[in-house]
Amino acid sequence: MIKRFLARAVRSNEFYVLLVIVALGVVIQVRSGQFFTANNLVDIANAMVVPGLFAIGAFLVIVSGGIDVSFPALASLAVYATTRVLVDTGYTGGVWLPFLLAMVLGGLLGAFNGLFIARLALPTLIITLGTASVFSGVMQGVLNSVQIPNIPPSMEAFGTATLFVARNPESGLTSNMPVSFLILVAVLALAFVLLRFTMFGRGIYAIGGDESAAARAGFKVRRIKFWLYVIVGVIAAVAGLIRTSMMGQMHPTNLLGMEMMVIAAVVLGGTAITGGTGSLTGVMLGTLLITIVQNSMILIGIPTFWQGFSLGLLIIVGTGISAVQLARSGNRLRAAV
Amino acid sequence: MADSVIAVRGVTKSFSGVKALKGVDLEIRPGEIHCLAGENGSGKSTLIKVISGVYTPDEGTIELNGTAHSRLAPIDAIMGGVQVIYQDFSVFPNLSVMENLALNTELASKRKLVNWRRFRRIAEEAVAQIDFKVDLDARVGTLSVADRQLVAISRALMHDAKLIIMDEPTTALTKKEVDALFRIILDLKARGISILFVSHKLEEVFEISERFTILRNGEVAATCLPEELDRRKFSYFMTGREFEDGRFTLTNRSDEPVLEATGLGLQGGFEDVTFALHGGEILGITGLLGSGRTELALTLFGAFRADAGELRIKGRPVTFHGVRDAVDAGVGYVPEDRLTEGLFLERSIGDNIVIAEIDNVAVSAGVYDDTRKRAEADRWISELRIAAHDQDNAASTLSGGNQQRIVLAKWLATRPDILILNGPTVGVDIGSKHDIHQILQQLAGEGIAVIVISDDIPEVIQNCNRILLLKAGRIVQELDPATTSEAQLAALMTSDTTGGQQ
Amino acid sequence: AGSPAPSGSAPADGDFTIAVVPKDATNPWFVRMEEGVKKYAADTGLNVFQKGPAETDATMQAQVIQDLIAQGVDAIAVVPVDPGALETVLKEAMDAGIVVVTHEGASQQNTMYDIEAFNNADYGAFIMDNLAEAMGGEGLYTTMVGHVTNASHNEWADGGVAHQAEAYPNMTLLEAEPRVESQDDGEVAYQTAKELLKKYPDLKGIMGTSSFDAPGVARAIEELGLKGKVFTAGTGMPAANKQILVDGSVSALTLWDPADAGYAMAELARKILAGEEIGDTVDLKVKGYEAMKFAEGSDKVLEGNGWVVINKDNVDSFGF
Amino acid sequence: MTSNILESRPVRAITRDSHLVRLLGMLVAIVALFALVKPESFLNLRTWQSMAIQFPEYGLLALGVMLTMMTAGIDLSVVGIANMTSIGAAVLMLSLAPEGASGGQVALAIAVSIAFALVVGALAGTLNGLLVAKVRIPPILVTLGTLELFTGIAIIITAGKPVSGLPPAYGEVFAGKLFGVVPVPVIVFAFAVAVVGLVMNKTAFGTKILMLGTNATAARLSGLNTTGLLVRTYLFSGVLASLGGLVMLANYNSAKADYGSTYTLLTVLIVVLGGVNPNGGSGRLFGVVLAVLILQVLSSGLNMFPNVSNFYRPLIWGGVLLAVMAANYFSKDGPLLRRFSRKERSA
Ligand SMILES: Nc1ncnc2c1ncn2[C@@H]1O[C@H](COP(=O)(O)OP(=O)(O)OP(=O)(O)O)[C@@H](O)[C@H]1O
Ligand SMILES: Nc1ncnc2c1ncn2[C@@H]1O[C@H](COP(=O)(O)OP(=O)(O)OP(=O)(O)O)[C@@H](O)[C@H]1O
Ligand SMILES: [Mg+2]
Ligand SMILES: [Mg+2]
Repeated sequence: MIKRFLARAVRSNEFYVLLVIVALGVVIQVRSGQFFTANNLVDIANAMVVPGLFAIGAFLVIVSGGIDVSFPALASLAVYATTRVLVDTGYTGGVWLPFLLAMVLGGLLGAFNGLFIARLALPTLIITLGTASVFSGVMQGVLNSVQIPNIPPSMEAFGTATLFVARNPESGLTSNMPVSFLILVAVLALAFVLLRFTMFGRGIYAIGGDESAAARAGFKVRRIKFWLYVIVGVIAAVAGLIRTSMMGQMHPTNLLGMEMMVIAAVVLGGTAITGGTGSLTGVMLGTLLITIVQNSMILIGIPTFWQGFSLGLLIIVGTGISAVQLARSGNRLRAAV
Repeated sequence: MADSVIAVRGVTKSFSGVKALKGVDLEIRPGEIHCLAGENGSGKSTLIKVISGVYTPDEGTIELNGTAHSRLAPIDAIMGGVQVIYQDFSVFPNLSVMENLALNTELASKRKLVNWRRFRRIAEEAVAQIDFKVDLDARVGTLSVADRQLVAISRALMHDAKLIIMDEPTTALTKKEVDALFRIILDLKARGISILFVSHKLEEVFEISERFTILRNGEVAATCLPEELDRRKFSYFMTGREFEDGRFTLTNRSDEPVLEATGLGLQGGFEDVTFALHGGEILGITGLLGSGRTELALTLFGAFRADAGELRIKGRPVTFHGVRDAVDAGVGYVPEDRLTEGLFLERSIGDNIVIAEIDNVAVSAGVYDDTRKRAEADRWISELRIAAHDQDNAASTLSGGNQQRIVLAKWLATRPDILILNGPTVGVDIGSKHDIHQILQQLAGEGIAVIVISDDIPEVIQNCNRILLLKAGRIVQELDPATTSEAQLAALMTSDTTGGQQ
Repeated sequence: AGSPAPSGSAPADGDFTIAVVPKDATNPWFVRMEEGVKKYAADTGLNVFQKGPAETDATMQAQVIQDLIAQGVDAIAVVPVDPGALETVLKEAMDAGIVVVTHEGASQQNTMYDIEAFNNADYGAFIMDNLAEAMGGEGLYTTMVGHVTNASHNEWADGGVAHQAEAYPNMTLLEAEPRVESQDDGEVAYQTAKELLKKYPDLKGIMGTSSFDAPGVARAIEELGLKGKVFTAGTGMPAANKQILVDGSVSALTLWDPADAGYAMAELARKILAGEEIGDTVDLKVKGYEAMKFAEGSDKVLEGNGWVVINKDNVDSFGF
Repeated sequence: MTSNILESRPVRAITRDSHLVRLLGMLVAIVALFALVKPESFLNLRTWQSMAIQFPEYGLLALGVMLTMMTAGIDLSVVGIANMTSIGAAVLMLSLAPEGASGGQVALAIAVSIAFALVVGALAGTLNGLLVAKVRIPPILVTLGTLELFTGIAIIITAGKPVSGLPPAYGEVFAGKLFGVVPVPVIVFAFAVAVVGLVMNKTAFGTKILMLGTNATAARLSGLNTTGLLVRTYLFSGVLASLGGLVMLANYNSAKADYGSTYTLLTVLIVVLGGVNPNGGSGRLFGVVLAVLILQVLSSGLNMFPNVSNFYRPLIWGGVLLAVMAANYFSKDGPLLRRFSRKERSA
């Protein structure tokens, strides 16, 4: 039983990512004595919230056989518009309205993606490249976006709300576990339930496995794709709103350019870029790994100038290890042919 | 009570000018096994898609359980008890067997949530119907082709099917598996379920069918009972021409062997394979799926590196470090699955033909001579009588038989000494099959050494001068086709049950 | 060579087209600058407009300038993303007879004049003064720039470090990490500051340069419970930073009003076009730029004294 | 005579491809539009020269991305390669020909540096190719990683500062104008297009990479050296990227780690607008060239309207991409439908 579990683990990508994470953690610990401290772990959790949410969205799309590069632009536009409207009207009410507004906008923009993608049988990379440009163009051109220094007080309060405070007894440093971490957990749980316990979720896997087979089986492929992009839009908007709230300011371009790193995290976690397979566990591990790397350069003691180089090296080595391991344990014919 | 499950009347369907179906009539009675035959491109798949509601006919009606429809939605067809098992089975390779089995049922009952226990129950019920033993948690992508098909059949049976349509269900199956499938079909018939099935394999068609509809160029060439048909008539209805299948006679055997394998082995594939092949021979290698036949072929072709034994070509020991080495040594390989392993569907017919020898149509420094390339492609198009209007068209625009000829042309263009064909006529209609056999015999006559790997028993008996029987990775017997009957060979192939699937 | 396009054939009548090219425009900095440019257009009735690239990218900025040259504007006033990258295109502009002035581009070769609201080293020194005051003139500190590729930020930081060496002997620069990057991103500034403070418990100050730095660092200080123990200073706009100034996370920020700089650039360009002499003490008609002086040893770089300090007492008095 | 040309194979190949026809129509339409609305600025030699200086930079990078995308891969690292190699060339040039060097010395230094840049570009591309073909990491991850890696190397070498003060001869030649009219960058671009066109249409290599992109298994089983092909494709892309870097080096008379950082996604956008299928196996050089021109004309055209902020640029580019793709899709006779009809998962 245990042997079987182990044999299975060794064949899974997640296992190698976990190994890399542990190894990296040990290196950081040795170099700085600061990795396995309560407050550092909380800091990493904190830094993971937004990329983690994006990664869940990106994962859903990749499982369905697509690639979405529009979510940062989508989130920026939805949250910018939300914040702009609320600030201009002097909104002082609860945080539910900003969330609601951003989610509705995110859903609408996602529907825009979804319409194109469900309607045109074109590679989603092409479509989302187009819509990403449109979204950021609308934000920067039509809405004339600028930094918004003061956000509604309820958003600000939400951004600083703390679940608990982790204190490092040695240094006395305190790190706050943000309430928004709960949202990551909740979205993760919802995504899990969606994928595992709804026909819609199984449809996402089915479409990623074989789209025409899915249609023949009776899945409403277009409808599923449409709503998938709506959901991803909503998740992205939530991520954007959290980022804005936590920063206490709206920086319209803050999220742009994150897409590739998020997709890298998802694939690093073992999701097949060709669709159909992958697990949320892997996604979280992949995101965790990238987050740790991005936020531990100073702890490891990598000089500023070497940080980009190190990040690149890690992506290559990290993905290389799992690629080589998978090829080794994988199908022989595939490896040969 | 209607006397037909489904009746198609005067159905016409065209695709941007091409008339795929021209006034087709077809009637299927309850509990009958009906065979739909026709050459590649004659409209069989189109007709099936019309019946299952995937395509809307341009003209004509479809009568389902007594109600006439001028257009049928897929869901109407399903509700009316029509189930299709597509050629690719339409399974989800990334999902478990259990899920593959249960999804359709759950979708049909419009469930929104997944209950894994119910999934398992449905799946267990599904496999029980045909007594199919399989690990319900295995991913379908890891199953053998035959098992995948059984998944598709079990799944189809879950829907109170009145009619099950199978588009070339036996293409990827070996004899033993076909027999198993036929037992299932007969069992279904006994339960009053009608079967409409498409096949290019004559002997099977005659073995099981109770009635025939033969399509030619989108028209019904004949609807008749098996008694009214023999092979000749059948081929004639399909192709509109008559031909004689000639047995292969060895005329040009070289004195020295061109290929010698001694104790060849591959971990997990085959072991201790020893044989010699002379120029001008057609060597048949037959065995069930999983007997190591494909691994052997790929090893001879350099795609796998043998772990044991020795390979000699024209007397010289060789070690292939890859396919290129084998090609350079004069070996050609027509793979099992032409769509995924042989063809570049979206590329032009010309490119598909010249790709393996493209470096040889180069004038200098990698710059190739377009005129020569085109001439070379045209040469093979006419030599193999490939029905292509223009070599610039994509390979996907051709029917199965012509596509297979392109793969063949690709290797003939390299002027090989040894040609290995893995399932040379899988899914190819009898007209094309005949032509391909002619070509193979002619090649052998020209002195090329040919290996035909096939479990199509008449094919190996008719076209080979020697047959090696492969079981569980070992050559168990060498047979002389002249003295072996089809029935004997079939019995030998399936005799040892341990030689079955892996 | 070319001639300055159709409209430029007889520009002496004073009907000039002047284009101001900022680094980008989401940054409130350049939005504010555009206000100055618009005000200048309104004040003078000239065709003066701001046109920048969609992102802070030297190559995009060069392309905007390329296109402006092609359109034959009379003058181009640029805030270079990267002076080096613009040398070729600005030379081309000048060869085409277009008046070129720059702002924040002291190292630019191919410009007629460069306006500095102040001397970069002095400005850095001034940020350092703010930081040193907060730190009580002693302790370990480091510097943060938007990007290590950003020239001005690095000059300010260098100026600050040089000034510290001279004026604050009890302060020391963190040798292991003398310069960190915020990637012009408040979130990165925040995460980086947290990491720094974990790894170097003795760190007492972070000198910011980009307007994202100090607010991000302040967030980290606050969260780590180090308020009053660790300090930061830097550049920032009043409205955006009101809160951290008022609650004391940051004692003072420095800035110059970009609107004034935009106004001054346009005025300088007009003066050159009109053939007026540009010399020491030239008056660009806006506060802080009334008596520009050539920088030491330069006949191109004009320095004003346009920076201001914002703190919790005056933060409300700016109106932007 | 003319009918002969019209019926010649290449011309027929273009007119048969409705996507190309549509791109061509679009280019003509926007040129006509700008010429009508802003004749005085648009129909001006200077405008066209200005465009001819700008697009070769990203046009060269897009050519490499195109090649890799034809093999069902992608190259996100082109900007990193361009900057790394141009910095390498600049540093080398400065050390070989310090200020005051003789003319001959300068010429030699320039030649050696260019060769060096091309070699480094080739090596960088080879690294990408090996990681894709040998280690079998998905190309999108490989090149994202090496983008960081190469940019990182550029930062390490320069400490993030620009490398400038190159011998003026370099800029005079490579950012100059042939006969005072035709900018040299566009000549470099035309040269690269010619080479790529020749390789794609006239060599076995071109056919092979399209075949590889169509069906990698079939390619392997047809005796193609797929590893070698992939490595050579990424190598080719690396060389083109370094050529782009050399053009940037001339245009800005300096090199820096973060030049052109917005080009990464722009090149991908161009290549897919040009009709290359991200799943590999199809696409035409001519389409990509048209896409480069369309984007350049649009952006230069927009810069002629002071009131239209450049922030509309992405909006318009994205809109163009979506519009062209939708138009292709809905014209059912278009071959694009079939071109993209392969399942996405076959990527
Ligand atoms: N979607 C389509 N678009 C255009 N033409 C089509 C389409 N489907 C079928 N055809 C054409 O219709 C004709 C009949 O095709 P069909 O697939 O029904 O043949 P088939 O008898 O199933 O052949 P095979 O034995 O190869 O499976 C062919 O000439 C084919 O080219
Ligand atoms: N979308 C399509 N457009 C044009 N022709 C098509 C299309 N789909 C199928 N066809 C044509 O339909 C014919 C038969 O198609 P089908 O896929 O059923 O046959 P096949 O798989 O090639 O042969 P077989 O089924 O015998 O192995 C072929 O000529 C094929 O090119
Ligand atoms: Mg068919
Ligand atoms: Mg078929």
